[in-house]
Amino acid sequence: MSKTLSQNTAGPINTFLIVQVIISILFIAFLTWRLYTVIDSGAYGPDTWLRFAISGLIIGSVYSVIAIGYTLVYGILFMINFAHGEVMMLGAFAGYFVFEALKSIPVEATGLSFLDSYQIVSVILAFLAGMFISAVVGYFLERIAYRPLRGAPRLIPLISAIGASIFLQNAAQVTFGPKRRTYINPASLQRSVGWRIPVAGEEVILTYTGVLTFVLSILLMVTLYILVMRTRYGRSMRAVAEDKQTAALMGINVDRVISNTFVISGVMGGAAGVMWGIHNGIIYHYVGFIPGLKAFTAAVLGGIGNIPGAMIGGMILGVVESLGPAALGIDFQLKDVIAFSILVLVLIFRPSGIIGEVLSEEKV
Amino acid sequence: MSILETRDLTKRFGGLSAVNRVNVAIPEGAIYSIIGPNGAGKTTLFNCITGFYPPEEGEVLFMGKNLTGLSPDRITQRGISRTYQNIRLFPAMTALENILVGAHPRLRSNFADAILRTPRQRAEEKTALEKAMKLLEFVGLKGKGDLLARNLPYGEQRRLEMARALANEPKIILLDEPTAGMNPNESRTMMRFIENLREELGITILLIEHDMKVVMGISEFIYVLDFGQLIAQGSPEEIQRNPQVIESYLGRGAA
Amino acid sequence: GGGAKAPDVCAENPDETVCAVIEPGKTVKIGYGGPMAGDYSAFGIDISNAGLLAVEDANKAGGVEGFDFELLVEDTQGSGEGGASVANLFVSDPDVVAIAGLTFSGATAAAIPIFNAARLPMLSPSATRADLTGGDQDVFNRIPFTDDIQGQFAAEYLFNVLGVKKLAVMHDGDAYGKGVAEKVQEVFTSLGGDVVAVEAVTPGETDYSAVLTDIGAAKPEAIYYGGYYPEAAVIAKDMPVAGLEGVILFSDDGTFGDTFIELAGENAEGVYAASGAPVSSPRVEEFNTYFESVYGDPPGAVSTFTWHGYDVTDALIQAIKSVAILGEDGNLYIPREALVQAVDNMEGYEGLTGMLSCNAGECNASGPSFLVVKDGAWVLP
Amino acid sequence: MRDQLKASARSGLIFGVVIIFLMLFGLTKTLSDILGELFNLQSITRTGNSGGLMLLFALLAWWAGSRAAKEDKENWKAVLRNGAVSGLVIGSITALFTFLVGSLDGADIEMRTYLAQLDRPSVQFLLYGRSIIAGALMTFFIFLIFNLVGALASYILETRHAGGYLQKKYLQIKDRISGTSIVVRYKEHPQSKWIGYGILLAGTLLMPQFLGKYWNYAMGTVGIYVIMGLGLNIVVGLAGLLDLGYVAFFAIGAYTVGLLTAPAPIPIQWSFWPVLVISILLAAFAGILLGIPVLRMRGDYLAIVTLGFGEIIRVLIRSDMMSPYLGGPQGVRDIGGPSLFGISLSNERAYLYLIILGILLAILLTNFLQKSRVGRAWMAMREDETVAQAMGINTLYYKLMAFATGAAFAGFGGVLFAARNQYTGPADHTLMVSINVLSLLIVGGMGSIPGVMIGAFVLKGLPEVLRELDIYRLLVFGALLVIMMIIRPEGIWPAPRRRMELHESGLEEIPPDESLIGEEG
Amino acid sequence: MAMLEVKDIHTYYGNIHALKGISLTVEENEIVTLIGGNGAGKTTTLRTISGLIHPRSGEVFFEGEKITETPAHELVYKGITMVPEGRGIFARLTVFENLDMGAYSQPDRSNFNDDLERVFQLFPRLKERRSQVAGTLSGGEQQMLATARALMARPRLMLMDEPSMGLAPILVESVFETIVEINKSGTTILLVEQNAMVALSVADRGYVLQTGEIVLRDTAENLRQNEMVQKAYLGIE
Ligand SMILES: Nc1ncnc2c1ncn2[C@@H]1O[C@H](COP(=O)(O)OP(=O)(O)OP(=O)(O)O)[C@@H](O)[C@H]1O
Ligand SMILES: Nc1ncnc2c1ncn2[C@@H]1O[C@H](COP(=O)(O)OP(=O)(O)OP(=O)(O)O)[C@@H](O)[C@H]1O
Ligand SMILES: [Mg+2]
Ligand SMILES: [Mg+2]
Repeated sequence: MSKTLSQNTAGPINTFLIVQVIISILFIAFLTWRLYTVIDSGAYGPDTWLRFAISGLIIGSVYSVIAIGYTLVYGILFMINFAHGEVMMLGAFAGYFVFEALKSIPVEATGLSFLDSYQIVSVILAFLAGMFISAVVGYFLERIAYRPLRGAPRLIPLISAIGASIFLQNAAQVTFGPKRRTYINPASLQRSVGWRIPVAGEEVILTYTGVLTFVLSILLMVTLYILVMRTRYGRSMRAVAEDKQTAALMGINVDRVISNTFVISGVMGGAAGVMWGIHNGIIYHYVGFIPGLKAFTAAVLGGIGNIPGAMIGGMILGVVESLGPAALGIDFQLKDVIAFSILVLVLIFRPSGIIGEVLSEEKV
Repeated sequence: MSILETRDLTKRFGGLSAVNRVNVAIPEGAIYSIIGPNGAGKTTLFNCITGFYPPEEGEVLFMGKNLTGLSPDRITQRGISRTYQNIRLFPAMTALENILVGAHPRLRSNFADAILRTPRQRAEEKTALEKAMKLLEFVGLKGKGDLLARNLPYGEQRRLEMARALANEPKIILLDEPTAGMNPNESRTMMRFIENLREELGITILLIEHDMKVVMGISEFIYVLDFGQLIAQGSPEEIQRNPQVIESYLGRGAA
Repeated sequence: GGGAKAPDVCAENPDETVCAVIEPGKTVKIGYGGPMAGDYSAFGIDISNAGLLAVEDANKAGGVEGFDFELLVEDTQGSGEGGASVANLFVSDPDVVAIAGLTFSGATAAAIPIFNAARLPMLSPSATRADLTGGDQDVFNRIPFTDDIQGQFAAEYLFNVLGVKKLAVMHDGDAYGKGVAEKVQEVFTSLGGDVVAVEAVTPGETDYSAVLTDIGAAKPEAIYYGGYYPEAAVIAKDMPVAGLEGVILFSDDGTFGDTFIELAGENAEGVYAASGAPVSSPRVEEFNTYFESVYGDPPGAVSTFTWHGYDVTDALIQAIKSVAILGEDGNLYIPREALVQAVDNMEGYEGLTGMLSCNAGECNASGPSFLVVKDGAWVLP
Repeated sequence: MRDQLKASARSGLIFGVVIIFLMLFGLTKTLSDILGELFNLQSITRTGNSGGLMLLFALLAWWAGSRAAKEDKENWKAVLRNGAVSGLVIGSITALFTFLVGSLDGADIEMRTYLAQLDRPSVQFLLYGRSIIAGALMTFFIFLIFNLVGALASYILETRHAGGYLQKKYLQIKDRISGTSIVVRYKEHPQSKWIGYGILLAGTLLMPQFLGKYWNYAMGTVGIYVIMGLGLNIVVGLAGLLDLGYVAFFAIGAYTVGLLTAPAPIPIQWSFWPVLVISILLAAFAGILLGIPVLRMRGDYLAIVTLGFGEIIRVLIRSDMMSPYLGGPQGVRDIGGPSLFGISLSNERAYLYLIILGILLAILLTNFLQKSRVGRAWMAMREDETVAQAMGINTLYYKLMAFATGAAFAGFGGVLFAARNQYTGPADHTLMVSINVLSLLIVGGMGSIPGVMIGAFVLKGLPEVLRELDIYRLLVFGALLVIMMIIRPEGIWPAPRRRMELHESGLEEIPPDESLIGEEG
Repeated sequence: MAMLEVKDIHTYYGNIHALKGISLTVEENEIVTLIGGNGAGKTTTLRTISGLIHPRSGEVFFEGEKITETPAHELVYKGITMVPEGRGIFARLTVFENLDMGAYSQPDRSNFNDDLERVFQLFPRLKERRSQVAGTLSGGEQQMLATARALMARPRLMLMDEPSMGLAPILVESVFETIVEINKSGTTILLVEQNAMVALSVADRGYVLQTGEIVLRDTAENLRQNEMVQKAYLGIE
């Protein structure tokens, strides 16, 4: 059982470790010092901090949902599904088309479009379409680009995934055109409209789209967690993750489980895509790439291969990205630097991520 | 004087004391065995000696010097080699390359030598290769040097693993179940081979085994571990008669 | 005019590097390089689409001496490497006589030395980095106003006309946006204004609420954003949430265009932008209609440089016509040096984007006009 | 028989869907134009070569038909039946699609708002410029008829043993060639491989003389990626450390040469050669520096952290904070090039020679390292880190060495790259560089030097070759990457050792191998 | 009709010809053992029967039904389970979860508790450790778990690959006692063993494999007396 997850936990002390620790301590000292100066300077009022937190949590929740897509596939095949960001992008487009179509259907009774007349139904339809399309894409992705490579060395499906990612991105570009599109939301989900919370004499807006995104992500993740941890189906997934041959000997159809994993991860990706569209409003063929990369980082941060890890990793990444630069008094341009530094720092101390299982090295 | 000695060696995993205040002492040139039920801590003891696990308490002495806390590579350089319960060769390297890796601590050429192909490096490579060939022959794998380790049959992999360990020119070699998965005939061949190691190369041997024919056949002295603790030690005859050992390990049928 | 001596030059130097020789049946090629795939492909595709129309128009009108024009469109991916690669591709083709590009300053910077060595005149629709013109080369020209000019005008407008005293400056970290933004910052400060925050965003993202929140804490009266419309739209969308309700968003000509309004929706109201787009005229209207009928989107919708794309190609075609000589052997001769000079000294060319005259590489020094979004359309304030 | 029909229908379905996607991508037009030009077919509509389109569809149908015929090769009735089923399925799907598109278009719905390729002319084109019904019917019958033709043709070829005959002929010819004296002598005398190398080398050295400016430049890019590929081969292929942030060292090389030879942003203008050495050393040093925090990470954790490093470097280069020192988004211009005895070497050809020299050096080094104690230590580490340490190998030291060596190669590549373009900027140092280098390793065949070269050509040269395809360039490239992995997972020219392994075991039958690059972990 | 019938199977790993025409039968309620040296093809035979790999030629019948190409996961539902070589426990799942996986193929969950009781009776040690993570069990315990898990699928034919490997002598005894017990309760067993002596003492019949071929077939008693077997596999000279 030499999974990549296994880490040499109890190793001998050596000079390099000491160097690492020193670097880390210096880094933490630097962080603390910056944080102190920023807070001390009083540049930000409580309303600002709250805004940072809100924005971080919302984007974090989307990262989490995407990250789960990575984690599921990784957990079962030990492969980075590089094209997952594109799966998400296609889901976002599907949702977009649903909204567009519904907007063009007039409803006699109300004099408004279907989209504005039946808003809840419309949103549900958009999510269903996004999840469905992404699930289909995920399914075929596995069938075409990954299944023939089952059992090949791990880098090979990785390259195949990169190829698939390039393909899907460009396919979307040529079919949908290169321009960016605005998600036309139903009336009550207008962006920048929401509850206004008075904080320290200022009004902080908590947008409906943001709340929808956040609540929906949590709901999706909890459902999925229950599915994986509590049901027979989830157990079969975990068994396949551990050992495919033995799983087959238990009567589990390994191929089907893997296909289903891609479908589920596609569903999550599609949902994330539609959320992204509804909350952020702008989509184009490249829209999946950066969130995909971030979400994968989040999955690793939390401990790849496990669902709560992806959730926590996503949230932390979102919050660090939104709060970090301000809290440390660093340019926002450098937020990725902060995010990755935190990742390195975490991995130095917890080599399997924040709540990744600390597996012992195979018994020597 | 004993070549290898542990003093109150203790290794814990969480609440479990896998090795608990174990004292063993192996004289130079001897063949000693460790037996004990599954999960008794035998392999863990090896791991502590070879530096894979830092022990919580106690120390390991090798030729009178303290090894505790050194990293595995340093310990190997001092002259301790080992094999693994489930063979761990470098599967995609050839048999010869496996042995040459084993000789790593005995070679001196460094990075600069490699880049510049200094005469010193070339000479050293040549002698190393000759020695590796000899070892290959010694373990009966002559002519199979260019095969990938993973393509060798099981028994030959075991022997290759030993050759790799021997390339380090060790003073003592620790063997973890060298006859596991072999039938009685094959085990006997392995026994002869181990005896040869000592006769021809003068290497001290410490051995973990579940096959009583092997253990009783070649060891001069046996330690018995159970639940991390030494419960008995003595000559094969003594051990075979020890009621505690029979109770927890041998079973009545074996007596 | 200047082409009178050309046959002699070409007769003396039958070398293709001095005179392009187009055999009958072949086309006179103009090169265009821009990002055709990937993140910024909208620019390359849109600009080259406009250029293709210019070529089509020219060919309908009989080409040059019966020879057809052709626009070669190549992908630079917007990077320096791509720019150099495409430049080498073009200079390897003896039938390429001029370059309607490139798009993006980085790619252009890498391509200029190559074109300079090969004596291929360039007329860029969109490479606006100030330092591209000048240096020891004379092939590079462009029709958009430079970043410096735009920055100067914008800062003055903000301070003098809009009466802004506390300004936050943002940009997208790319050469263009950053160049303009820095100029704005410099001029605004020198005018006596107060720049309360400077931040850059990562382009391509669709959520900037955090960085805007940070800016909001500095309580600016206006935000100047240097960059392109996709990010500007995100900024406009995220400003209310970040506590920047009622703050003016002021941007550059990379933002101007209907797509910005489409993307930002009602958040676009009250946003200012500089415009190099043409003032409406019958000719422009005609072009707009035709372009939309061919490509589905109106000009300015996919990128803001559609008209520029048409103009540079057409201006080059005119320049080529002015120097090309039909030889007695039926070949078309185009003296390269004369063409470089012709583009360099272009005077009074009537384009869609206005009257263009080149001076040391700058063909449009008139500066931008500023427009504001009212009721979903760009209008003069 | 039911099974056969089902299989034919399924194959038809797949073909149909793929063809619809081709139409959606607009690739049908590009391909038809290429075909039309190739066969000099008459164009019917203004927007594309309809003759080419028919030919394209006919060819696709032929292919589909011959695939359907494979279901039962013995019986001509079955062959026809299967071909017909497949043809019917493809025909009706595609005809339905064209019909639908045509009707929507006829109903004055602007489809381009959603599907960018379906503008009016392309719809007309898909209907061969005819009415909707006629166009759809034509599509249907082309597929039906040519499916049958394809099926019959493959039946005749196979059963009349024409195929077998051809194959026999091919083998004969192959035998005859390998039987000729030169080849035999070549095989008998292994030292004669040096002659082969000599010829190859001479060819390589002569090549720049015959290539034009553009291809000299393009080959130069390929060459730079060969150097980087060889470097990454040490890190990933030999030492087994999955590094996705390789571009960081490339950037360090490029920027060092930029900053130290260009007039701005730092007013130092040293000459090229000493700066080359400094850059390489600096890159190697950076390799060690970046190596330290990630030493104990394995596998994909290492991958994502190194990827992070690459991004950090790129973000820093772009950032306002560093721009006074690094030039920010504008990059560094007027980078100095090499000169020898007062002669400037700043032209594509001279650079290509310099790059070839670099490659030779890199190959030599790789070879030396691979066959030394160091190389063995790396391999052992890759195979089983724990045991490698138990063999007396100081794995931390060797990991750092691997990072440093790989980084030095990348730094070298970066220097050549920046000096040749006389410019470098943040856009040159994106994640795609790392991905390209890694992909070229895998595509070419990990651990094999010819493989690295072929891989570099495929990854950096193929997109140049694919320029014909306009906006489909990257689309096709992505698809090719996937296809290549599926049909040749071991790479195009794998190291003999890996070829041996992957051919010994049928892929689907061996248990999943969780190691990085093909050797059990 | 024999319960399991294997007819002249040839199995390959890529180009390696691992089984060169193996034929064997197992009758209901028998214990049949395969013995042979390292690499003889014992494991491969079991893997072929259990559907993990498929033979290139030859046929396998289970209760008269042809199962040559049936994938492993479907065979479990037909009543064949395998205790794989090296135990193949799910190291990160708990003992209980492992047993639960064993019952994956059982559509009727109502039997689950009964079955659990039954295997806990057989292996009281597992009951003590039901919530321990399986990867931390000792070798002997892991072997018990693997066997117990296979029993949870209510197999009619159980394939066991070297169940005594790496076990302490005292455990070897108990493993074989268990095997006999399982067999008595109505499960047919095909057993692969290195420990030929013990294997032949519990088995009814046996086959001897050498480099992918069957060289001997006989009753266990006769094989024990066979000179060649004694020499090669029993260590008797
Ligand atoms: N890395 C580890 N983490 C937690 N527990 C461990 C670890 N390694 C060993 N153990 C536990 O320590 C005990 C001793 O294990 P060890 O492998 O030393 O046994 P052993 O005597 O070699 O047994 P066997 O004969 O089965 O090989 C066992 O209970 C085992 O589960
Ligand atoms: N995954 C594999 N890939 C390639 N060859 C294999 C594989 N598994 C087994 N073999 C080969 O097939 C042959 C039969 O192996 P098998 O494992 O069936 O032997 P065995 O009798 O079970 O031996 P052992 O007693 O060692 O378990 C051997 O030559 C072995 O090398
Ligand atoms: Mg052990
Ligand atoms: Mg076996």
